Amino acid sequence: MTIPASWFLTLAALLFGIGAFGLLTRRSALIMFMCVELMLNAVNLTFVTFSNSLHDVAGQASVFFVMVVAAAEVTVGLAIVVAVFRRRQSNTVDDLSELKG
Amino acid sequence: MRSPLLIIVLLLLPVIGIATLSVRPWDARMTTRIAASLTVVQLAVSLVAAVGYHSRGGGAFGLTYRRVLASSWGLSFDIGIDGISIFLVILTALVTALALLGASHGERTFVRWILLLNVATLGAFVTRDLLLFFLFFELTLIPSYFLIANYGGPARSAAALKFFVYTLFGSGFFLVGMVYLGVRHQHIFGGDVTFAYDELAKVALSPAAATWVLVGFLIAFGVKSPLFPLHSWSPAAYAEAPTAGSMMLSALLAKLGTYGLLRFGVALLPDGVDRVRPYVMTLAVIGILYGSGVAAVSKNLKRLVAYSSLAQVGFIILGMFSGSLVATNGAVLLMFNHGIITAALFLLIGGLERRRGTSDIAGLAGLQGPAPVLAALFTVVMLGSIGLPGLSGFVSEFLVLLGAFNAHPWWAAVATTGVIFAALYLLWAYQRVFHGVAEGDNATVADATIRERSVLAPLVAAIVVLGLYPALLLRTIEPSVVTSVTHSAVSHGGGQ
Amino acid sequence: MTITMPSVNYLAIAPILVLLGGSLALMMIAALTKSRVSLGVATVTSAAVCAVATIVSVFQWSDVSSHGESTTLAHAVAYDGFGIVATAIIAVTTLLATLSARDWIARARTVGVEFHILLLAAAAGAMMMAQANDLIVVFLGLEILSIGLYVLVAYDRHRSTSSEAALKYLLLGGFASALFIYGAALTYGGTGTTTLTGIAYFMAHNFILQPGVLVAGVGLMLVGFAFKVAAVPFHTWSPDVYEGAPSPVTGFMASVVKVGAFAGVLRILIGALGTQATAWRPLVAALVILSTFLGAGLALVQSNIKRLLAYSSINHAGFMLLGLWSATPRGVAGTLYYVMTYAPVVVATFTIVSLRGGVNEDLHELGGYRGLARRQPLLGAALAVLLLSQAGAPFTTGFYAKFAVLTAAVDAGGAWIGVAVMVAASIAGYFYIRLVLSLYDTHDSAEVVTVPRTSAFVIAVGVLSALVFGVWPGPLESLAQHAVLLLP
Amino acid sequence: MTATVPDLLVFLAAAAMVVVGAIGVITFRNPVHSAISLILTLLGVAVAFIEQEAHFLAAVQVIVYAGAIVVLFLFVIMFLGVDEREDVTVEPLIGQRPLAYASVFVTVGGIVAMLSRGGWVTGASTVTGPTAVYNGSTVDNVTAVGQSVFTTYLFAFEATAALLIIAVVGAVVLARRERSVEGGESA
Amino acid sequence: MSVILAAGDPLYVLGVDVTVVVIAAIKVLVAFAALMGSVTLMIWFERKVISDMQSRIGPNRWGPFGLLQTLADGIKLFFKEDLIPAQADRFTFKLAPYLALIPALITFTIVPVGNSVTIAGHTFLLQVADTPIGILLLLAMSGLSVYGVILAGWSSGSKYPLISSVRASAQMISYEAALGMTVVTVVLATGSLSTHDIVASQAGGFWNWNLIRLGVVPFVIFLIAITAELNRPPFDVVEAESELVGGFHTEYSSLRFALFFLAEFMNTITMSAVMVTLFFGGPSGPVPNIPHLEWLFPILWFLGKTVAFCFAYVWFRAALPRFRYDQLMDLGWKRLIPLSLAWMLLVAGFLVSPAWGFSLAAISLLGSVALTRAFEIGTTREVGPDAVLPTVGERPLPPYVLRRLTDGEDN
Repeated sequence: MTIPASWFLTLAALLFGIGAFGLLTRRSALIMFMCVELMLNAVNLTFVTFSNSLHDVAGQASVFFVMVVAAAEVTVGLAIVVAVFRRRQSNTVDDLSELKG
Repeated sequence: MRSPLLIIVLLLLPVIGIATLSVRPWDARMTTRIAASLTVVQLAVSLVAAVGYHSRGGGAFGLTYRRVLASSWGLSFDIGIDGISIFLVILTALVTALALLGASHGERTFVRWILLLNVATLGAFVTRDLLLFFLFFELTLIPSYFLIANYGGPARSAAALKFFVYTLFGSGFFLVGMVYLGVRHQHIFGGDVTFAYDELAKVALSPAAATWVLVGFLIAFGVKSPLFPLHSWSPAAYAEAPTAGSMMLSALLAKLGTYGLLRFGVALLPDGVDRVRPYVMTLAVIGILYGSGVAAVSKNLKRLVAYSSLAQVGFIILGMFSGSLVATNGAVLLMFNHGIITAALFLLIGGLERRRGTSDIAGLAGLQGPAPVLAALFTVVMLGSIGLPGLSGFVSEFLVLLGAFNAHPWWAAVATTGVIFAALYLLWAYQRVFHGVAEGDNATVADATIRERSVLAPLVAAIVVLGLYPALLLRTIEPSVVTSVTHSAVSHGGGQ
Repeated sequence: MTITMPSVNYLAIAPILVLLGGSLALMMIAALTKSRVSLGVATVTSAAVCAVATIVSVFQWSDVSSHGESTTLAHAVAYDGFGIVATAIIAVTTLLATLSARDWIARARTVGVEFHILLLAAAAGAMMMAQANDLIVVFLGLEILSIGLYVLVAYDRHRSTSSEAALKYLLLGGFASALFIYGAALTYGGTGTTTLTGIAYFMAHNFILQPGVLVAGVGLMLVGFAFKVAAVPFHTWSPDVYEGAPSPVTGFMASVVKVGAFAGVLRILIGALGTQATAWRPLVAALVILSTFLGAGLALVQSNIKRLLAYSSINHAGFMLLGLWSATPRGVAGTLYYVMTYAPVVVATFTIVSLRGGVNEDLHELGGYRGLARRQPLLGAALAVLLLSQAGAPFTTGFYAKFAVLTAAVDAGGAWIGVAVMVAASIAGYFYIRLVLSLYDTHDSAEVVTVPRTSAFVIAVGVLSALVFGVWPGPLESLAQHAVLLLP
Repeated sequence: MTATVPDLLVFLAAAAMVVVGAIGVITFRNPVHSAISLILTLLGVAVAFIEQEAHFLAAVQVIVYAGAIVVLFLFVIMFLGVDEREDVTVEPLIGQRPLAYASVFVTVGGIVAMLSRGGWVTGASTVTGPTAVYNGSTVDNVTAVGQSVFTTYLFAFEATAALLIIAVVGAVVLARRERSVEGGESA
Repeated sequence: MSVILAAGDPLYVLGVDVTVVVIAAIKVLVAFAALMGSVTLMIWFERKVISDMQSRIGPNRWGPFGLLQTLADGIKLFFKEDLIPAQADRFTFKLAPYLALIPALITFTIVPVGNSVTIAGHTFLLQVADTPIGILLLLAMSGLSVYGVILAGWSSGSKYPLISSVRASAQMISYEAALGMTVVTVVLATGSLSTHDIVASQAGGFWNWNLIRLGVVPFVIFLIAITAELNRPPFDVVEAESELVGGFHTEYSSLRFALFFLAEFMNTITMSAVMVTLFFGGPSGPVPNIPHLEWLFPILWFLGKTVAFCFAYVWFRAALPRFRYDQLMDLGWKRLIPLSLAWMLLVAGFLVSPAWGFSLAAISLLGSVALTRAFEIGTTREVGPDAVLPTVGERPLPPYVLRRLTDGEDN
């Protein structure tokens, strides 16, 4: 491989950080979900990079499971957003006024 | 009778009482009767056990029984009595019985709390397993908290809270120190971790570690006793608690602290004692002076007794930490004596409070006129507390001071002023309350009832008898004190 | 091209299969019967399923005792005493939660067999975590558990706080999962395998000069777990979610999540990465101190019992982490004992909270508990015992739990941390005892709470477990002691 | 293997897609724009996968993420009509944003530093099974991943079944429209 | 990196030099040009065939048989005013047509048009790229192709296009699963994802075609699903003129509209080609022994088959009424997905052994019975009378309270 693994790992860490930052600062539930997806993608990239540099297929198999989890999480998450939204016309977390935390 | 069964019976009696009272709501009279009769039986059994133990002689534990409950934690049901604990057992039974007879209004839950406190205290006195001791030690907290918080005076909540937080806070240190000891034992000797007293006595800690553990113990037991800077919960708690609660607290729970300090601190950690001795003795002396001083200016009889207790406990701890055998004997004796005297004092003050609705000194005057017998009883008890020769207080305080003086004259000299203070403030208080002209409600105060007289009689008798013939206890106490001190000396030497 | 399928020891995964099978069976019944599945049928089925799983774990125990530990399914599943005990705890707790939920469902009229389907499946997820021998399996178990819980939290559709709590839980849960799996990825990079025993083998046979990747991985996994068990400073979601979720679900959450998560984290950090303990212990120590103190401290100022219990649960998480911190077999046993005794108690507590809180979960003010014991002595006494057990009162299991982890910590050279947590415990003790005292307050404001029989059973189990094993701690102690973690 | 320059270009392209897309996700005010941005990132990651010989995953990445997940996002956004703009200039909580900056910076920096200190990859090669060799014979990536999933990760694979079922049941429970009567047999 | 393009193509085996790059570039260009050209033809073809079927003449003014009509229309669209609605989200509005077009172009790269040929000493496949993930690219691109529609509809800032978007996304997700599973049956039979291998495995006569080998069912499912993905009639609820006034492209005009149009017809051609590849042996067919022209016949076979499918699509449009939206969903979820799943199991089972095959068949049968019953029950529950209970606040009263209220007495 001509591209060093470190580049990809740094890219993944950066992606993870951007996702985490978005999750912490944005208030729209949907965008927060998307940030979770960004983070999971960073994880996938990390797994694949390690898999490639270790010449070991386990990392790629792991990515497969992460993807399944991401899909399941999104399914349930969006269903909850829909459930919340049906009761109240907003999707920003701050507007969830009944729970003060 | 030297069977450990006796001790188990001792522990079971109050449990039976609690169970019986829970069966159905008896009326107040019946409730008191059931509970009191059980504790009287308990007293009798404890006397039998004492005789059985004494007849065997020697200072080691008797009537022992051991059964492992949880091996990996080193928890075992390990009981036994020796010359130090047996009198505290008797004291527990006696004070509980008198509290129930003399100061109980027969409310069901109240009596159950008293009985629970009894079994917890008793359990702590008879166990030889530190973990089990801790369990009982902690268990006392719950009933005493509820006794204060639910049945006490107007400021009971704050007092109960202060009491609870202080004690709980302190006991954590004991637990950690104890666990450290047990773990060290395991590291040295292998096998399961153990908290058996005899086993832990073999552990030789480094002086620094021993000091830290002892400091932990001092915090826990110092709170309970109370030792000077950790005492601030006690006046409020003693003053706010109902009479029975005050009796149990000052006569029994305080002894739990000093007993723990003697048995697990002084005996197990001689290296630590050597290091902390000057500080602890200083604190004890400060406690004596401070307690006496504040007692002198107290406007309330209960607070006065509370502060005088602080001073008395100062003597006990001074004796234990002086490193002198004589003083230690005196300290053990003082534990018993103080228990009896302070219980009697609280009983009397409770009687006054019941009659007059207050225990403020300002509101009481000239009671000697309408209530001569009460005054007489008060006089005897008070004199015992002051340490009048011929009464029990004298012997023990004298032994403590004597022993301490030989070893550490300066501290003893200062502490002696505490005795003088005690005479001052108690006599002054007596003068204000009983002398003078009785006016208003004070003039119509009823004299001691038959019940009060019969309840106080054994206490007064004990004060007199032990003053005249202290050897009755001392010859049992001494071998055990010697055993535990030599015991520690051996381990001390063995560890080097 | 031949593929060798891994051998399967069905007994090893039997409880998981039983729970998933039960979940599936309920689904089938719901789909294929004309009338709606009655609450009774659903409750009895899922309770029976949990009971069967518990019984199966007894057989597993004797099997492992006689044949020793092993792994199955290509080293994905560990078959050891630790896993079996954790599995059994989960099964029993789920059984209690099912019964506890029965009355809530009946009262709240949120009928639907889906509740039980999700509950069983989530419990199966927790079991997977408990038995996992692979980072990916831990992750999947965690997700099955979490996703089931997200839905269960939102289950009360008549109350908007329920779904809002679920949303909050989901977002932070997703964050936690991402952190965990990122940590797992880095650990994979550091060791070249995702199998826990493989990692342990790698660690044992290689001296790693620069453990940077591993340290980062372990740290991230730990943070992910800290989120899941709501350890401070990753706890912010928990009071809101505890408050918003239906009370029986909160009970399930407070118990089963902790069992599963702690089983997983013990396996990973001690079983696989025990040799790296020096790297992760400082972090755990920080979590322990912060959780115990802030949990206890913030609980003091709560006026809502569910929030109070949430902070109390944070405090307990700190204690459980103490066993992890010690990084010794004794610590493992201590944490296991802790979750074992905490689980039934907390489920029973939330059962009472559920009964008291009313259908709309709007009666959770602490003031509403004043005088409860005066009016209903049995219920009040039960709650008092449950709270005292959580406070760590002597002669309740709560005390031994704290004692066990404390001993482990002191044994591992942590007398200082022991002192610290005991101070926190005394703060915690204060808010428990204050609540207990208010139960016995003469001020009589408590309304009469009707206690249906199933709830009464759950409460009784919780109380008796705390008291009986408080006086006679031997059996559970030896169980925890003999539940050995699989090591390569 | 091919020359370095194309690989470099591909990497740069992938990195640009990933980073620009990710920044877009967290800065766009409109959720739909964020979603489009997300697609860009996902495709970038897919390119990075291809660059690292993970062809199967690259395809799955596009199919699952871009093909299903983002479509689901868009569906919900449009279904609920929540595409109004969110005011990102208002701070959610006082100090939350600087805190987020700080914590994320520290975390990412820490991870990168750790990775570089740790020599990036320290694990042993081929513990589980090589990427392109299985049972001694050379197979392609798809086969290798497939075999790994059905052997090493068989249990995990079966567990995903439970995961997906629970997700579907959960989604149905939550999204099911409330009807005024829901069975009366509970009492 | 190169592997993704080169898996089965002998072109890259000997390394990459200038010639190879040139050949690859020429392949791309030829494919692009051919596709563009055929789209214009396809549009003409569709209009002409439909007019014939409806007994009309159809376009006939420009060029022979009106062949240049499409070109004329294109020029017209090119010069029309480019309108962007005021409510539109401008960026997305402009982006959407390209998102529609690009996947259509990329999908064609995996279609083998003919067998390999040798030019200038280089043997190469008549296929733009034979990737190892081959057929997965089809799924990926069909997944991406929906974005054009969704985003176009949403960004128009108008109601009908928005409904169209929602429909498109739901429809896409619904049919993707069935599509995927039929593709898996093909992959199971072949043992490879590469389209080249898929075609190669079908060589040697029409009885080897996947159509026959796998039973006709996968093909039918694939045809239905792909038609739905293409939004072609009878599944064109997304752009139904009579309901949604054209759906997502209502607000589009000029060149952007032309791009959508282009994409749709290009997709039709590509999917016809894919279907030929997957089920009809691709370019395989009898090759007469004519020197130097062997390479031509496979191409002709391929073209012939593809045109047949193109005709079929046109025929559908002319002959079949549009599905209702709920029918479309029902068909996708309740029929196609279970059926494709069952068939996939069956194929997998028979590939292992007949015993497995029959037992899986039995299981599938049982499953289908159960499913039928579940659907039945679900339907009856849906239509059951919605009794209205009195409520306290938001919560219905518990039944026992209700019973008391209605019975009027307290037992």
